[in-house]
Amino acid sequence: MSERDLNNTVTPNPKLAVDYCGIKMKNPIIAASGTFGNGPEYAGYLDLSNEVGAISVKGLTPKGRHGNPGTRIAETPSGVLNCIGLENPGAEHFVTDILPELKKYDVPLLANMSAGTIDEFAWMAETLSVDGIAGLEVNVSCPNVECEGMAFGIDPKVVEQVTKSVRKVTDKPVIVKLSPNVTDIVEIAKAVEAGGGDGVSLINTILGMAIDIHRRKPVLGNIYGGLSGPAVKPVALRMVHQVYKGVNIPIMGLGGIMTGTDAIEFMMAGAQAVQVGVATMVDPTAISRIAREMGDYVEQYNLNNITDIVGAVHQG
Amino acid sequence: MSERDLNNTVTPNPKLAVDYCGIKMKNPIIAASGTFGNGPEYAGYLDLSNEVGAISVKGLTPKGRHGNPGTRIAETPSGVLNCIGLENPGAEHFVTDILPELKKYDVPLLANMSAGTIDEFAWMAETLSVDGIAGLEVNVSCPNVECEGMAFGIDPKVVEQVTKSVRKVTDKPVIVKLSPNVTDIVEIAKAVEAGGGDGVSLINTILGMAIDIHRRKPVLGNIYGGLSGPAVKPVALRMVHQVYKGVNIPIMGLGGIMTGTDAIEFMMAGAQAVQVGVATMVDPTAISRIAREMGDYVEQYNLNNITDIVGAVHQG
Amino acid sequence: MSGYVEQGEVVRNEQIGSDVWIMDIHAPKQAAEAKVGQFCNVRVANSTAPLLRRPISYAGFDVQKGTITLLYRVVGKGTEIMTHLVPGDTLDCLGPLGEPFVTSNNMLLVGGGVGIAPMLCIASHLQNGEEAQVILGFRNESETFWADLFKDTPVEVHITTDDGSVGTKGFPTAIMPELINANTFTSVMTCGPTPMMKGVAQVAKELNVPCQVSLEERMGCGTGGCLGCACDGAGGKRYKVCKDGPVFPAEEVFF
Amino acid sequence: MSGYVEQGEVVRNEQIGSDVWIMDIHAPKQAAEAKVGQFCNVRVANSTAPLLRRPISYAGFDVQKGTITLLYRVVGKGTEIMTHLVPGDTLDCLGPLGEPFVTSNNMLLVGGGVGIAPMLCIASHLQNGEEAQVILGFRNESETFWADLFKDTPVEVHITTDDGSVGTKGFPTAIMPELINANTFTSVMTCGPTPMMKGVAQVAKELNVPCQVSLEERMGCGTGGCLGCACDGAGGKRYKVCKDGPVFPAEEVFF
Ligand SMILES: Cc1cc2nc3c(=O)[nH]c(=O)nc-3n(C[C@H](O)[C@H](O)[C@H](O)COP(=O)(O)OP(=O)(O)OC[C@H]3O[C@@H](n4cnc5c(N)ncnc54)[C@H](O)[C@@H]3O)c2cc1C
Ligand SMILES: Cc1cc2nc3c(=O)[nH]c(=O)nc-3n(C[C@H](O)[C@H](O)[C@H](O)COP(=O)(O)OP(=O)(O)OC[C@H]3O[C@@H](n4cnc5c(N)ncnc54)[C@H](O)[C@@H]3O)c2cc1C
Ligand SMILES: Cc1cc2nc3c(=O)[nH]c(=O)nc-3n(C[C@H](O)[C@H](O)[C@H](O)COP(=O)(O)O)c2cc1C
Ligand SMILES: Cc1cc2nc3c(=O)[nH]c(=O)nc-3n(C[C@H](O)[C@H](O)[C@H](O)COP(=O)(O)O)c2cc1C
Ligand code: FES
Ligand code: FES
Repeated sequence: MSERDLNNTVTPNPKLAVDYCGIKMKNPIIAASGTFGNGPEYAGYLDLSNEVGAISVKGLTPKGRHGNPGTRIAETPSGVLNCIGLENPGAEHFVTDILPELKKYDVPLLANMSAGTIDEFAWMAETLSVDGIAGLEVNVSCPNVECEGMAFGIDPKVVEQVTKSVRKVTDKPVIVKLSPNVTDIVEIAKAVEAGGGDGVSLINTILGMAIDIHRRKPVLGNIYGGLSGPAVKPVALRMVHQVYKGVNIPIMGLGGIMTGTDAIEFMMAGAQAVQVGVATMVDPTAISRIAREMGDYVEQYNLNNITDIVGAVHQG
Repeated sequence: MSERDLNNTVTPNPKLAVDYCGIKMKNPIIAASGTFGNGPEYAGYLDLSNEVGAISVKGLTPKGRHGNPGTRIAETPSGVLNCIGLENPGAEHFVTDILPELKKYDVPLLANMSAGTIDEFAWMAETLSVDGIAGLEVNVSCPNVECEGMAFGIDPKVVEQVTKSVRKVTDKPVIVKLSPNVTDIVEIAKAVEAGGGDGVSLINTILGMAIDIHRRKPVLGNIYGGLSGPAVKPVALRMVHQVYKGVNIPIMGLGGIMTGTDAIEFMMAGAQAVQVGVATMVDPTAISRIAREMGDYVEQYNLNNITDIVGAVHQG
Repeated sequence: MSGYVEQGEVVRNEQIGSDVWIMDIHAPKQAAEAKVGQFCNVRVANSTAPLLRRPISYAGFDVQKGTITLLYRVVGKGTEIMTHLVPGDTLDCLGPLGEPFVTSNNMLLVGGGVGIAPMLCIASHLQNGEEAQVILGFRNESETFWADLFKDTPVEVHITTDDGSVGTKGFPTAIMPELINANTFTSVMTCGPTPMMKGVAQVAKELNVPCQVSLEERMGCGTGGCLGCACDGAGGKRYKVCKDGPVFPAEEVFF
Repeated sequence: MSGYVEQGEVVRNEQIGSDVWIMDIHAPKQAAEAKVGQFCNVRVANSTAPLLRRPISYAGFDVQKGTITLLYRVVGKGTEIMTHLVPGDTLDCLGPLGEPFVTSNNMLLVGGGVGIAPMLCIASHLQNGEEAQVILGFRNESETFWADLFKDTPVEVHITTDDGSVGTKGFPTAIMPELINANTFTSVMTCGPTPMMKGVAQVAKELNVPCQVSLEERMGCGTGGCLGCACDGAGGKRYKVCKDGPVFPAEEVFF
């Protein structure tokens, strides 16, 4: 349907342009991993090359995965639980069969990657450090098979090791995506900094569950799932605010952003850029709408650039 | 307005009666601390003696407190942030001036208590172990003044010490109310068990924040606040489910319960009783409505008692 | 004193100013018991978002018809949702809540913005032997609908506007001394932006007329249970705006 | 292929059974492009609760009027909210989504419960040279409104009920062999509870008629972005019900 192909029809607002660790984005909004396919699924809804700051592709793992069986999505009050289980075709298949297709869009791609061991993380980073990938987003919310399946992301020492191992093998910007299921998020962000990470993105989903009282069973096939959407926004915002005070590497803020107002809250809390996940599930054009709403704010307050507001809430 | 005094007008449903650590409640619903005044505020809305399982009084501290200045309440998607700051008249004032008034209702009272040091916790427990108090609910989400203001509730060793110190000085059931702002809630619950606690209640609020993008300031006077309400229900439910597997002491489940269905979800996840907070803020009659809805479920499935479903989701 | 949770039926919902609406709701228990200065707490949607109730003062009540009247300004999501209600729709209203104004035989009412609503309520419900005059403060002539609301009441209306396009230019305090000197007011009642109320209370104090103010505060419950609305009172007292107020003697809360 | 986000205007919203409603919505882009078997994803409230869209199959569409028709059963909060919409209200509809049925010259349609909706859609939109018969499976005579929906279509209707109160007692599969033997169907299309569809596909396979099934799965986005609706396909393939389906050749998903 060529008349529906929106690409290269929209002029980006220059006041929304941001540079995140050298990744040049036309606006500060990244499509969050797992909620935007790999991008082309949304080419009929928005102009990928001009309306989307960057795309974090569906989480990749060393081998392809079918993900979890049973129900994978449940709605909760102002939130969504998911237990997709990292369904993906594997990193190599991605590089050879999917990435070439994505290159036709003029939008930076983040390779969102998970693995089961530190060595696998390094292998993933090497495999994905190819032309067409603007940066690596390292998802440490996945289970560490060498450590009783505990998530990598809950232990600062492990996070530092993962970061270092990835850092060693790539020249791409390394952004570590933090798990919020921790007592002290700042400690984890500091570990990323210590490990040579270029940035942090937060938050990934919060572990939750839902129960079907008639079947007396968990709603999700996997029992627990990850909570995201507007319900988690206050928690995400607080963590961004804390991390901004604790580290010097730039932050991508996310968790429940549905509107330009929400995105601006994250930037004021300290995020250099934001990601949008569940909002796209509700409205496939969400990213372009949010960008427009951010543009309206820039106009209203006569800002030079949207990044003028980064960390604003920490001042005075 | 005597015609509005609802007390002793309702016959409780015997199939909802529960015994929690020896505390006999006419239904499994406890009014959560800080959301129900000390009870009498709601005597015109529901029959405190027959429609409310128990009341956890507004959090008490050794000395009276004015709480936090500035805005203390903010609405978030399906949630509420609060930073009341434990405003209360102090434990001694409570015992001498408030408790006598509360005794005219035939409803068990939990003394919800916080303190700044382990010794103060013990002092609080002694002070509040008086006639008319059915149990102590030990709130460990408050800052530990001996430990850089870190919340007591995030360190299992400290939680065990607090529990022990309270246990030593009281014969009342000791229920420790857990903070969800931790990596591993089970470890904390186990610390309560090890310290001789009779039960755990969870969850207290999740740390969050909200920002006013026009004022470029946090909405709350205290910057951060505690998130509760339906938004947090999936997280609370998951934690109850985890703790049920990890300890043998009974659980009070709470966090976002608005309906009988929600309450039943918590009991199926493993809670012996539930607490209701924000729902009362939205509807002052919420507890009686939720109890009725639980009664309907008992009828529908022809249960002997609501406690038949405790932990049901763990079976098979 | 407790309120009632009533599933009120919307009888009228009309826009009267650029962002101000008036709503009549059939809520007979509240209509029968409400007093001037009290408020009701409305649940704008049967949803968890918006979650909390919105406090709105009674702008009037009619025991015969069993209706209450609300005057509301659209400022956010909750009040926006209220504008979509049409006659026949249900609106969950909790009230009457809070402490009312203690009326007296000759009152000077001073309202600013939507703070005019409770002043209208007093003006519409004068008891035998009570009389009143009202000063309305608003931005400019586009807001004269506020004054029109008083047409059916027996009170004399004085207007001040920020730009002088109607009435006297300035704030209500500008004309208070003159009015107070020319009359024998036994009390001043005020509701509006805090700086305005502080000014009004100050002038009243200087001229020795007892003043009552109606405070606005973020509320959690509106029923005294959450301490979300606490404020400091004179002499180290602690008040709950929803329960001990919203109406307070000025000297109890401005000190 | 992408859908359109349309702020549709509700034209009709009527209850036709104890818990089943029919809604016409002015959504001209979808009306123009929709194909039988596709669905639209409706956002029932401009709120974050309910948050996700609800997938509903097209039960019909009218290019001239620019309307789409939905037939929906009230099962939870989202569908309950839909019942409150009145003509003139706006409903955010995203569609057309998914892969349609591939029609053929002589079709046996088999629908159970609300799975009848897409069968009605096929029956109402037969192309030149296409004919069809339909088997409707429902509980009892209280549900004959399902059959009434087919009155304006040219298809012959066969009924089975669980209790035999109307039509043949039993499931649709009970009368399939007889009908297939007496006709020359070139395809079977089915939508309804999974056990029913599996039975239908089995009978069709035994009698050598190609069968297409319309799957139902919990969806996150409906647009292929979240993998919430994934299912296994024959030969280790992975499908997304929202994008590769909801309509599949039976042998691709039941194996
Ligand atoms: C005792 C009392 C009486 C009031 N009477 C009236 C009246 O008669 N007419 C009228 O138009 N307004 C009145 N208000 C203000 C009214 O409550 C707010 O305008 C309204 O709650 C805004 O809701 P929203 O969802 O549209 O705004 P949002 O900004 O989206 O609301 C977000 C949250 O903040 C709260 N909030 C926002 N503004 C205020 C405010 N000014 N005061 C208290 N809470 C606020 C809301 O209740 C909600 O919890 C009164 C407030 C109080 C405390
Ligand atoms: C492709 C497709 C076409 C459909 N066509 C129709 C139709 O034409 N008519 C009709 O009445 N129903 C149809 N359904 C089912 C319909 O989507 C659900 O009944 C509806 O989503 C229930 O929403 P609720 O809020 O009322 O229920 P709730 O149970 O409160 O919903 C909670 C969550 O579960 C999801 N959900 C609940 N039941 C189902 C279900 N059966 N299938 C998928 N998701 C579900 C909801 O979308 C929501 O996310 C279709 C489903 C799919 C996948
Ligand atoms: C369906 C779904 C799939 C997701 N898959 C991934 C993934 O593969 N990798 C990842 O790092 N995060 C994944 N996430 C988390 C999101 O990228 C994001 O961190 C989270 O949803 C919070 O943002 P939001 O509230 O805007 O959705 C997924 C989330 C959802 C809802
Ligand atoms: C306004 C407010 C005040 C609270 N005060 C206390 C308190 O004093 N002590 C305490 O242990 N918890 C306090 N809490 C937490 C609640 O008791 C409860 O743990 C939390 O709100 C989650 O339950 P809910 O979602 O049902 O409200 C307070 C919560 C709110 C909203
Ligand atoms: S708003 Fe809850 S005590 Fe006043
Ligand atoms: S529902 Fe999201 S991919 Fe199908």
